[in-house]
Amino acid sequence: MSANLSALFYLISGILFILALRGLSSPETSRQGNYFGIAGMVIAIVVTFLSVGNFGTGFIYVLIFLIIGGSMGAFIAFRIPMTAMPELVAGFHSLVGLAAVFVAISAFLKPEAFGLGIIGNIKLASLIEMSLGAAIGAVTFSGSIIAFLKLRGIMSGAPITFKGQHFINLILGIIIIFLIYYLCKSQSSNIFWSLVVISFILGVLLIIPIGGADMPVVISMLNSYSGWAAAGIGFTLENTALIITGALVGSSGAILSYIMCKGMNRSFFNVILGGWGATDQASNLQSKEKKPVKNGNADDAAFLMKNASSVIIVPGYGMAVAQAQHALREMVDALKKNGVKVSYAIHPVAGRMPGHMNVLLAEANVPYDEVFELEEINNDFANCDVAYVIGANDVTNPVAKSDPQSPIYGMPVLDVEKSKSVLFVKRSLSPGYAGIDNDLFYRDNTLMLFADAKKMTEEIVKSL
Amino acid sequence: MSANLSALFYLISGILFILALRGLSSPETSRQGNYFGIAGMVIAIVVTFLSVGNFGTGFIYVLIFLIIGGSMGAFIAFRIPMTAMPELVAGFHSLVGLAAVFVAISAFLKPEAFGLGIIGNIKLASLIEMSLGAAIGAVTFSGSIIAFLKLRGIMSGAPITFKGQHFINLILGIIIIFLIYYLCKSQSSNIFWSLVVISFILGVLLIIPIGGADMPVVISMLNSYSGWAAAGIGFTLENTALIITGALVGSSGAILSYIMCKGMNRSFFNVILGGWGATDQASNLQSKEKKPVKNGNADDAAFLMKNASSVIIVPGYGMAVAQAQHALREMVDALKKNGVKVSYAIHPVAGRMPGHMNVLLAEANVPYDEVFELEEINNDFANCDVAYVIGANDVTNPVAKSDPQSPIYGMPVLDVEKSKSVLFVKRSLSPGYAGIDNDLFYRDNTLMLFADAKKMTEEIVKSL
Amino acid sequence: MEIDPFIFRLSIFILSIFVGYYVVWSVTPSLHTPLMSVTNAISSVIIVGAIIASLAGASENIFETSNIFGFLGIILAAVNIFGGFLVTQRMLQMYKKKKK
Amino acid sequence: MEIDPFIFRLSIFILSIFVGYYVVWSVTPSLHTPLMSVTNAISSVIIVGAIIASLAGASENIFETSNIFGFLGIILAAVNIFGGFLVTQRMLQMYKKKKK
Ligand SMILES: NC(=O)c1ccc[n+]([C@@H]2O[C@H](COP(=O)([O-])OP(=O)(O)OC[C@H]3O[C@@H](n4cnc5c(N)ncnc54)[C@H](OP(=O)(O)O)[C@@H]3O)[C@@H](O)[C@H]2O)c1
Ligand SMILES: NC(=O)c1ccc[n+]([C@@H]2O[C@H](COP(=O)([O-])OP(=O)(O)OC[C@H]3O[C@@H](n4cnc5c(N)ncnc54)[C@H](OP(=O)(O)O)[C@@H]3O)[C@@H](O)[C@H]2O)c1
Repeated sequence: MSANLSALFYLISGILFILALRGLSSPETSRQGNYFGIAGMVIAIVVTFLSVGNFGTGFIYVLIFLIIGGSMGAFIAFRIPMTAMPELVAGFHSLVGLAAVFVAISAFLKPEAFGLGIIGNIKLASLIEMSLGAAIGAVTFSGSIIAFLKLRGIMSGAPITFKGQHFINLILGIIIIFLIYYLCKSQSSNIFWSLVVISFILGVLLIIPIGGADMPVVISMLNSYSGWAAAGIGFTLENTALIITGALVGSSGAILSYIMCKGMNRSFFNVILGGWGATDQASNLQSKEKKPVKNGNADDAAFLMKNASSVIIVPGYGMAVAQAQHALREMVDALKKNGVKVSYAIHPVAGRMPGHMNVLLAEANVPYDEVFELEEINNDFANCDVAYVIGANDVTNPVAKSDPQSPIYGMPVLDVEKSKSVLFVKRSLSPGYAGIDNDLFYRDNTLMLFADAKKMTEEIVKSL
Repeated sequence: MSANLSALFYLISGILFILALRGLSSPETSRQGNYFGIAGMVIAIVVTFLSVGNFGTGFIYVLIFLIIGGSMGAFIAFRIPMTAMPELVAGFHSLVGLAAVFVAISAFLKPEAFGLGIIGNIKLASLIEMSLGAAIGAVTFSGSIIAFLKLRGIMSGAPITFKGQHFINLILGIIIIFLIYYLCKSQSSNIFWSLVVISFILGVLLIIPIGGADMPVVISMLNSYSGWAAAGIGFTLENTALIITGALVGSSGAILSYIMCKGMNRSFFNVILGGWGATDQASNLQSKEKKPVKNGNADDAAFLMKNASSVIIVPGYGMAVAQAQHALREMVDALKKNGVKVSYAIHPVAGRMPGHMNVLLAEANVPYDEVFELEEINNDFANCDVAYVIGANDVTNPVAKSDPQSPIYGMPVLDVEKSKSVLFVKRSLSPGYAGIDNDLFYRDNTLMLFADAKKMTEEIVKSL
Repeated sequence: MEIDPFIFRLSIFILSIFVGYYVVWSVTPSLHTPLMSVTNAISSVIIVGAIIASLAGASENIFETSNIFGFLGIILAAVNIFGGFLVTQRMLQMYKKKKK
Repeated sequence: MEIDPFIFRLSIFILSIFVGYYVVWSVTPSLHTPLMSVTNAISSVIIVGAIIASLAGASENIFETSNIFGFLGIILAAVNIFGGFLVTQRMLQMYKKKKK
């Protein structure tokens, strides 16, 4: 296949990837978008085969490994529960990162196959690109592994901090830059390997101080890194599809981290420098624990909601933990039969990853046009009879509006307190992710339903 | 200057143009955006000088002509009244189109200067690109000239139609394609010149059947054409800045025409095939002319508005014709002093070009945060005491919501009739651009103020 | 392994169309008139071609036909550039926020 | 007059960043999770490099170190490609409109 023709096809494949992301602008077009993505990938792979044009034994092996990897991927994709999406994404990122490292290593070991010169005399630009690709890829790999372990609960989610941590990271970063510099001068393979190893270590050190719950931001950031790594490799391989994709993925990750930080009203650096939320929550808790709360049961809740004319459901992380989405859907169906108007209100950072709640509700067959974003629905709480808050906490905390001292001050929150009554389904009075007490628990129009979200919802269904 | 360096600078200039358009996403960033655009242009021009590197007599002449053209442009820019913007844009487009033709001609006459081969043996791709550029440029030029003459009133705005018109245009289009084909085969300069001439004729014929009031859509369409012509020349000159700009301008024009057609609920082809609005308006007028209307004067209007708690102003084409924006602003100031809440409602196609009303209001120092778009304000009419409709007509016509037979059915309109009372400032009962009668004139809560928009508004100010 | 630069230019062109699509849709409707005038101004970057045309050839015969077309192109494009940017600037200057 | 292809690639890269910026901002928040999984899948187009690496050299010695890294890369990327697209598809299949 001529170089021109394959360049043209790689361009087409890059454009198909753009269309894949574009499809996600609405659920209707999203499936079509995904097919565009798949088409782009098929084109890229086939064109690569044709342009290498080596259909010997190697080709058979490639196919075999492709099928092995593919079946593993397909198996995981079909088996994974929706609640495990954060881990899954982290795990997949680590693979992309490692793949980038492997490609960079091969390119370094056999530059002539990639048209980059010969061993010991690789083109300068290619060398810079491939070492950047390898370093970023390695950081992505080891960082994502840590994120995966923390999210999966294999490693404790607590931040691991020690003195001089940030200083060490800085030193490692500087070393990496120096190594790249010397690599360009000497083309020595020892330096290349050291670069890879140190980048692996840096990835680990960068992520361990960050708490488990901050992982989504980290994942997105690593996603962004993996994009830039891919673009770096794309420059090395002179491949348009990779360059376009790298830029797309790089921006996507960066924007998602930004959206999350904004939704939590924290700066990106605050997240990355880690160790957050472990400081002043104790004092907060002590002072308020004593206040009385109104305690209810499933029958009370069923009675209240049956007689309401409109109910807004506010799901949060607890719903995901309890896997309560199916029970919730049943409850809503029962309410609707009683003529109650029900809608769902989703905070941008409800749950533990962007869009987390939406996927879970979609899984439980909730039509997406009953699910509203914060800005769309926040004014409706004032006219609503019952807000059913299931496993959410921080995203309803009015302290974000009232107390400039609070760490979440300025974060947009759902105004559940404006509805006639608020039901809180959670297991205890303990705080949520941000570690701050929620004033709403002690208000007059709040009824606490202490139980696992799924059990409680199922009981309510029974009483309805 | 090396080819690489200048390519890099052309890229930067292209990116600055992107940032220039990006700045227009809000009035705050728009001025900065314009500076980016200017910077991009300066870079492109300077880099071109440096890379040609010929600082002899020619250079002096270039500077002189640049200054001559520049001062003419500056003079026009400072003198032109804001109400003449549609003509101005049309006039400027014609110049871009002609410039594209001239560049294509020079490239054809002296291909070696552009690195495209030698006379009689120009590279095939370049030949196709330059002939496309020349043809589109020529159509843009002559079409824009007609649009300019119609808008300026030098030529009648009435559609000029004759039998077989579209057929002739089709034939001309086919001839152009053939000429390009033969040009590529023969490289003959006669064919090239015929191509240019026939394209000029086609431009004229394409635009004459389109009514004067449809010109804004046409201008945008020609803007889009001039973009594609620029991109074509950009391919010929192998110039990134031109390619990027061409694509930007091409999309911009296409999107603006789309927005206008959508706002008028007409298809693009309906506009382009021309001769619209001259058909069934007569019958409409006859049947209703007899109904009674309530007739008011400036004192009535002043009384109504002074005692209102909220007033919404709906400006339209008549305000532009009467240059009433300054008087309007004074009236609003007076009302505000009386404690009346006033806002402005702008329909997407109010006036005769996109954003027409906004510019005029801005000229009269109306702060842009008091000016709202249709979707933002349409619900507020129900809670508003007085809607002051000044020189607008079609954009308020409720027939668009009720009568599927009406040519404007489905077009979004401002719900002025929902406010407690409606004041219509216009000179007569005659219809607006769409040529259909407006039911609102005859309603009980409507008061007609028959007068020139500026005079009436000034009188109201006096009575306040 | 050499790729024809045309392919690259095509990529740049197509990506620019995407950028143009998004960037224009994000323009606020109240600035649509300045958008028309500024696109006008930037499309005059075609002056680049006119400059090349007018400087082509030796210094003695700078008034060959092709150069003359170049000079004419420069005048036309310059009218547009200055006119377009200045009128845009004039308009944008008028958009003001409410004084608080 | 030859321009280094790097400049073109740089242009493509920068324009793609603009496209990425706009295209991602236009993704509806309720699809942010599928966005994460699909970007994951498409970033595995790095498999292109792995394929080149594994097919490099003559057919006899396809198990040189560099080829082995290529094969490993293929497995990793393939897991991602199939896993990423399929899990996205699974999620998107769940987004349904209200039946009327
Ligand atoms: N979405 C994102 O992208 C993202 C990313 C990073 C961080 N975050 C952060 O995550 C937080 C999300 O807020 P949120 O309101 O969804 O969650 P939250 O504030 O973390 O609160 C979750 C609540 O669910 C309850 N819960 C846990 N397991 C439960 C079970 N099985 N049954 C019933 N209740 C259970 C917990 O209380 P009990 O222990 O008393 O039951 C807890 O208070 C925000 O602070 C946000 O900043 C989100
Ligand atoms: N904005 C765009 O981009 C664009 C583009 C193409 C077409 N259009 C079309 O233009 C129309 C715009 O609607 P519109 O409501 O703004 O205008 P319109 O429907 O055309 O009505 C304008 C009204 O202003 C009155 N008028 C004219 N001169 C006046 C003066 N000196 N003093 C007072 N009144 C005066 C006229 O009535 P009298 O003669 O009785 O005074 C006329 O009824 C729409 O139909 C739209 O589709 C707009």
